[in-house]
Amino acid sequence: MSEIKSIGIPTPEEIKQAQIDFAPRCTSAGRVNDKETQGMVEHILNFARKHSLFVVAYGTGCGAIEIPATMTSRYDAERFGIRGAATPRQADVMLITGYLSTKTLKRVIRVYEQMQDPKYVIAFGSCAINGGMYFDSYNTINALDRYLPVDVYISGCMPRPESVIKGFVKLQELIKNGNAGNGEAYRSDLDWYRKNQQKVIKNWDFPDNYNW
Amino acid sequence: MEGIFIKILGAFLTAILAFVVGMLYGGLRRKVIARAQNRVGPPIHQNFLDLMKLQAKRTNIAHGFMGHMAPVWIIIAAMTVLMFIPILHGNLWFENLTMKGDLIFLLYMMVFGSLGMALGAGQSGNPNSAMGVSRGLAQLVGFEIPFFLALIALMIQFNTTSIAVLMDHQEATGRWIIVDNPFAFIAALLASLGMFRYAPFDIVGAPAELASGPRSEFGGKYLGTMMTGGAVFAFIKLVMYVDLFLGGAGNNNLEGLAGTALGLVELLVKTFLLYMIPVFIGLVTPRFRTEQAIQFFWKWPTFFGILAIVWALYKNGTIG
Amino acid sequence: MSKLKKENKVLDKLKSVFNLSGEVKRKQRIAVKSDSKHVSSILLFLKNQQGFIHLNHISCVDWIEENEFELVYIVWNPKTKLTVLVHTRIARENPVMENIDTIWDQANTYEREFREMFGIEFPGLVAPKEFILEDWDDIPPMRKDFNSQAYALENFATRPGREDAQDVREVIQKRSGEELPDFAKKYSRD
Amino acid sequence: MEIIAIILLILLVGSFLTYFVDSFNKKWTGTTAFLIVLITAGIFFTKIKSGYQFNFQLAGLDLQWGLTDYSYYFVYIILGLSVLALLYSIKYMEGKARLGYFYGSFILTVLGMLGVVISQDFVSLFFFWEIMTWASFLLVIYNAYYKIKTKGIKYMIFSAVGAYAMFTAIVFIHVHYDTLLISEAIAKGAFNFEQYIYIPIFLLLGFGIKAAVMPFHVWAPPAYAKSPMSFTTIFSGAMSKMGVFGIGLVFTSFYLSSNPENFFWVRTILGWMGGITAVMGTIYALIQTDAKKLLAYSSVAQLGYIIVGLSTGTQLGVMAALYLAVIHAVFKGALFMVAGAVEKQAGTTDMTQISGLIRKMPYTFVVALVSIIALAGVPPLGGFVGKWLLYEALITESNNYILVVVVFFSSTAAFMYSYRFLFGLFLGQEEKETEHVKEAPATMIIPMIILAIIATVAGAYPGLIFEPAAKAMQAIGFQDVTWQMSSLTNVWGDTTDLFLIAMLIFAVFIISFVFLTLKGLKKTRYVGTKDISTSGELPKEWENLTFQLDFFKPFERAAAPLYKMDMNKIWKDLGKNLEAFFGFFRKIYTGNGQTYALYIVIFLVVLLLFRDVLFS
Repeated sequence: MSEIKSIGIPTPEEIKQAQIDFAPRCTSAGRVNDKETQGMVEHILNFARKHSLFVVAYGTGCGAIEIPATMTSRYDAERFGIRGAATPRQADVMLITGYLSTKTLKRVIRVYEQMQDPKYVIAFGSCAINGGMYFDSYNTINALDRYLPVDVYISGCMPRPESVIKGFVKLQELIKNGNAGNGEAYRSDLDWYRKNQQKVIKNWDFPDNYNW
Repeated sequence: MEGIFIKILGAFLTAILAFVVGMLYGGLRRKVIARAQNRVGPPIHQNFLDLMKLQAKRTNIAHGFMGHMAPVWIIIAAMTVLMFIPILHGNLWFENLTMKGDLIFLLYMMVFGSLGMALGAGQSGNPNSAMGVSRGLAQLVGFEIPFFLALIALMIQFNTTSIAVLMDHQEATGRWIIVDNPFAFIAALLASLGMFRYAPFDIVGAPAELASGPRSEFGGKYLGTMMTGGAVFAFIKLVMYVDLFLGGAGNNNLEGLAGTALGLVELLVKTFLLYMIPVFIGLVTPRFRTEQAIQFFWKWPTFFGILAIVWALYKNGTIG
Repeated sequence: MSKLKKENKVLDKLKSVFNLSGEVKRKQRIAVKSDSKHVSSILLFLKNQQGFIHLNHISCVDWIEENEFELVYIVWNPKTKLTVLVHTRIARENPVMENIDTIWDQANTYEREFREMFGIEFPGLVAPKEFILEDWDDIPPMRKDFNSQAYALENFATRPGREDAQDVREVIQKRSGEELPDFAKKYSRD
Repeated sequence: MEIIAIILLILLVGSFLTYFVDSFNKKWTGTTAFLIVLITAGIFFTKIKSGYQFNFQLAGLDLQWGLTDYSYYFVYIILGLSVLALLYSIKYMEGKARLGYFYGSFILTVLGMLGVVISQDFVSLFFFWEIMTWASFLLVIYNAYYKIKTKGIKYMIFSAVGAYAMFTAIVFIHVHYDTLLISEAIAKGAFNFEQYIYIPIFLLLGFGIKAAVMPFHVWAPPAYAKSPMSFTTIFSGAMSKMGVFGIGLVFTSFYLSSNPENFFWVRTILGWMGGITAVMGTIYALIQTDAKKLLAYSSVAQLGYIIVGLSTGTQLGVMAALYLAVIHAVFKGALFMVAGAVEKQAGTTDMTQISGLIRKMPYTFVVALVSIIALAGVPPLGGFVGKWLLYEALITESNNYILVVVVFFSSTAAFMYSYRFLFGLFLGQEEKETEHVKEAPATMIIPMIILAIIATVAGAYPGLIFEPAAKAMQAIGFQDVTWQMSSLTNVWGDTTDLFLIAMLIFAVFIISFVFLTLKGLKKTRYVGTKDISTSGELPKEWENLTFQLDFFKPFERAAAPLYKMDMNKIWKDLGKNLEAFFGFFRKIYTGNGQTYALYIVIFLVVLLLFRDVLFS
C-alpha cells in the first residue's frame, strides 16, 4: 500500500509556479500574419478563412451532443460557413467538446498534428479549461492548453449552441485580426508541448519527426 | 492566326464560365438544401470562399506521386470534356473543339478523372479511400449502362454520334429531343442521379461511414483543385444534358454580344432547372447501399433505356 | 415462510452441498457467503444443477479497513426468476482469484476490469493486459488507497484559479455541522 | 534454298542449339535464344516482303508457303513480341531450372506461329499448328513439370479437340473441293455456309478454341496464369491471335462477298459468343486476387472484343479487331511482363500478400499505369481507338444494339479490374514484407517500356497501325479501306481527332501539374502511407490497413446471377456424363459369347425388317 499523500489548498508558491507554467505560450509574436503586418492579399485570404471553417469535431465528453444541435436547422452554423469535415486533413477547426482523458489526449494530439496550417482549436466547457468536475480524476487532464494551443475557450458546463456559435464568432474575429491559428507557434514551441504531453502519455510511441 | 486567338480566348472564357457557374450552382445547392431544412444556409458564394481557403492553406500533405497527381487527372478530364462540348450553339467563342470529338469519346473521357483520382486515393494507403473507390467503380458500372443505352438511342434515331450534329438537328426541326425520344431522357436523367453522386447514391463519399471516401487523405490545395474540377464537371454534365435533350442554348437570331448574352441566360435557366432535379431528389432520399444502387440502375433506368432504343428504331422506320 | 419456499429450497440445497453461510434476502434473492476457493464450484453447481444459467454481474468492493476485497457474483435463473449473490472475500495483498470465464464467457470482461482497476490476478485469464487505462504505471486506481487528487495534481497541473477546489466531504461537514465518520477522517486532507 | 525455309531452319536449329547451350553454360542460354530470334526477325523483315510465295512438292502434295498482307500483319505481332519477350526472359528466367527446355520450346513455339501464318495450304497449316500447340504445351507445364496430369490437362484436351475439328475440316475440304490450298478453297467457296456447313463450323471450332471463345475458354485462364510470365506474353499476346487469324481467314469469303445478309446467323452467334466471352472474362477477372489470374481472365475478355469485331464483318469492325489484336498484344504483353517483374522481385503476385510497390518499382509502375489505361480504353492512349472503332462498328454499321451494350458493360466493368491490378500491386499500404523489393533489372524494364511507348504513340497516331491493318483487310477481301493518321471517322461522318485530344490533354496536364507542384512547393510534404487519418489512432506495425480481400464485394452481390454461370462446372458435368454414357456402352461387351451371338441375330433381324427402308 503506497503512502497516502496529504493534499490541501495550494500554497502561494505553488500558485506562482502554476502561473509560470500557464503563461500564454502562443503569443502574436509567433504568428505569421499579424494585423499590423498583414498585407492586402493576406487580408483577403483571412476573409476567406474566416468564412469557411471546416470543423473536425472530436466528440469527447458531453459537448458532442451540442454539435448536432449547432449544425442543424435550429441553430444552423452553416450560415457562418461552418461545415463538418470528415477527416483532419480537410479540417481547419478542431473542437474539443469536453473532458479529455489521457487516452483520448494522445489521439487528439495526433489529429491536431494531421491538420494543415492554419488550424484552430476551440475547447468547450469547464472540463477543457480547468478540469471542471473531473479536476481530481486520475485519467482526465485539467488544462488543455498545456498540451495543445487553444484559440478559443467556450465556458459553461456544457455551453449551449448559442455559446458555441458565439465562440465561433470570436474565432472569426481572431482570424480576421490575424490572431488565430497557432500551428507555427506550436511547432516553434514544440519542446515545451512535447514535455507536457510526454508527462501524461507515459508510453510515447509517436514517430520521431513531427508530422503535421 | 486570328482564328487561333479567338479559339484560345474562347477556351479561357469557357473555362471561366464553367468554373464560376459550377461553383455557384454548388453554393446554390447548399442554399436550397438549407432552405428546405428551414435553415438560413450559407451564402451562395460560399464555395468560392471554401476554395480560396483551401488554396490558401499554408501546409500540404501528399502521399507520393500518384497522390500528388490525383487532382491533375480531374482537371485534365474536366477541361478536355469541356472543350468538346458545345456550350452555346454555333457561337464563335463558345464553340471550342466541338466538331472534333463525339459521344463515345466524351463517355470515356468523363471517367478519366474518376479513375485518376481513384489512383491517387489508392496511394494514400487509407483503407477508407480504397473502400470508397471500390464502391465508386461498382456504382459507375451501374449508371453507365442506362446512360449508354440512352446515348445509343439518340445515335440511331438521328444517325449521328456527334453532339453538335444533334444540336443542329434540334435547331433545324425546332423540336427538342426530349419530345422526340422521351424515354432516352428518362433513362439518362436517372443515370445522372448516379453521376452527380448526390443522395441516394452518395455512398462513395459518405462522410459518416467512410470519412468522405476517396477524398479522405486530401486537404489544402489538393482538395481545392478537386473541388474546382468537381464544379466544372457538374456544369459539364448539365450542359451535356441540355445539349442532348433540351435543345441546347444560343439558338437565337440576335447578332453579336446580345445574342451571346441571351444564349448564356437561356443556358443558365435550362441548366439550373435541370440541376434542381438531382438536388431535390437528393434532399428527400436516404442512402442506397452499393449493390442496391447498382440493382436500381439495372432495373428501371435500363428498362427505359431499352424502351428508348425501341422507340428510336420505331421512329427511324427500322421496325414497326 | 411459505412464500419464500423456492428461495429456501435453493439455499438449503446449496448449504447441503457446500460449506457456506447464507440467507434469503427477500423474495427472489438469495445471498451466500463462501470461501474464495469454492466459488467456482458453487457457480458451476448453480449453473449446471440449479438452472442459474445467466451471469448478471460481478462486482468488486475494496474493504480497506478489513484489508480485503469482496467479490460478488450475481447469477440468475430465468425460469424460477431467482437471483443468487455469491459473496467472497480475498486478501488485499497479492490478490488472486479463480478465473471463471470458462463457465461464462462474459466473465472475461469483468475480470479484465478487476485486473486493471484493482490489481486482482486471475490465473489463466487470456486477454490483453490493457483494457480501459493506457500506459498505467501507478497502483490500480480503484483501490481506496490510491489518492486520485494527488495523482491529478502531480500529473495534470491545475490551472490557477482552482484554489477554491475543495474536498466535498469537508464542504458537507461544514454545511451540515455533522461530525465526519472515522473512516472518512482517515482520508481527510488534514 | 528459299529464304523462308532458311528462316524456319534457323529457328529449328536454334531451338536445339539453345537446348545444347544450356548443357554447357546456363548463363548464355537466354542470350542465345534472344539472338536467334532477333536474327530471324532481322532476316525476315529485311528479306521477305508481302506477296512472297514459295511452292514445292512433298510426298505428292502441292504445298505453298507465302505471305499476304494479312499474314504479314500477324508476323509483326509474332516476331516483335517474341523478340521483346525473349529479351525480357534473359533476366526473368535467370536462376531457374531447365532453361534449355524452356528456351528450346519457346523458339519452337515461335517457329510454329510463324509457320501458321506463312502456310498457304492446309497441310502445312495443320502441321505448324500442331508444332505450335505442342511446343506451347511443354511451356504451360514448365512450372508443373512433375504434375503434368493435373495442371496442363485442360489445355491439352481442348487443343486436341480443336486439332481434330480442324483436321476433319481439312479432310472434308480435300474430299469436296479437291484442293489443299487455302486461296483455292476460298475461291471455290469452301468456307461458305451454304454448301457444306460443317467445314467452316469445324474450322471455326478449331480456331475458336485457340482464341478462347466463350464455351471453350476454360483452358485459357489457368494456362495463362501457370506458364512463366515471359511466355504468357507470347501466349496471350501472339498465340491466341492465331485463332483470330484463322477466323479471319474463314470469314474471307464473306468479306469478299460484302453482303451483310451472308452468314447472318453464324456471325450473330459468333458475335454473341464473343460478347459473352468478354463479359464472363471481365467479371471473373475482377474477383481474382492473383494478379496473374486477373490478367489471364482479362485476356480472355479482350479476345472476346476481337471476335465481336471480326464477326461484324464491316469495315470498322474488322479494323477494330485487327487494331485490337495488335494493341492487345502490346498492352497485355507489357502487363504480363509487369506481373512477371513483380513476381521475380517480390516473390509473389498475390495481391493480398503484397502492396505499395510504387516507390520500390517506379518504372514498372509507370509501364503498368500506361498499359492499364490502354487496357481500360481511356483516351488518349491506344486502347481507346480500338474501343471507339468497335462501338462505332456495332452501332453505325452492323446495327447490333444489344451486343454493343454487352460489350460496353464488359469494358466498363474492366475499369474495376484495371484499378484492382494497379491498386493491388503498386498502391495501398507499404507493408514491411515488401521492404526488400527492388526495381527489376534493365533488360526486363526496356521491353516493357518499348511496349508502353507503342501503346502511347498509338493513341495519338493510330494510323501507324491502321496502315498495315488496312492492307491486311484488303488482302482478305475488303475494298477501299479508308483510314486517317490521327483521327477516326465513322460512316455518318462524325470524327474524333485523336491528335488534338492528345495535345489538349498534354497541355492541360503540363499546366495543372506545374501549378499544383509549384504552388506552396516548400510547404508541401510527402509522407509515408502509415501517416493517414485513422481517427487519431497511430497505426501499429502489426495492424493491417490494406484493403485487398473481397475488393468488389458490392458488385459481386449486385451481379450475383452472372456469377452463377460457371463454364468450368458445365464442362466437368459434361465430362462426368460422358463417362457415364460410355460406361453404359461398355456394358454391351459382356465377354459372354452367347450375348454376342444374340447381338448378331438381332442385327440380322433388324436388317430383314427394315430392308425396304435401308436398301431402296
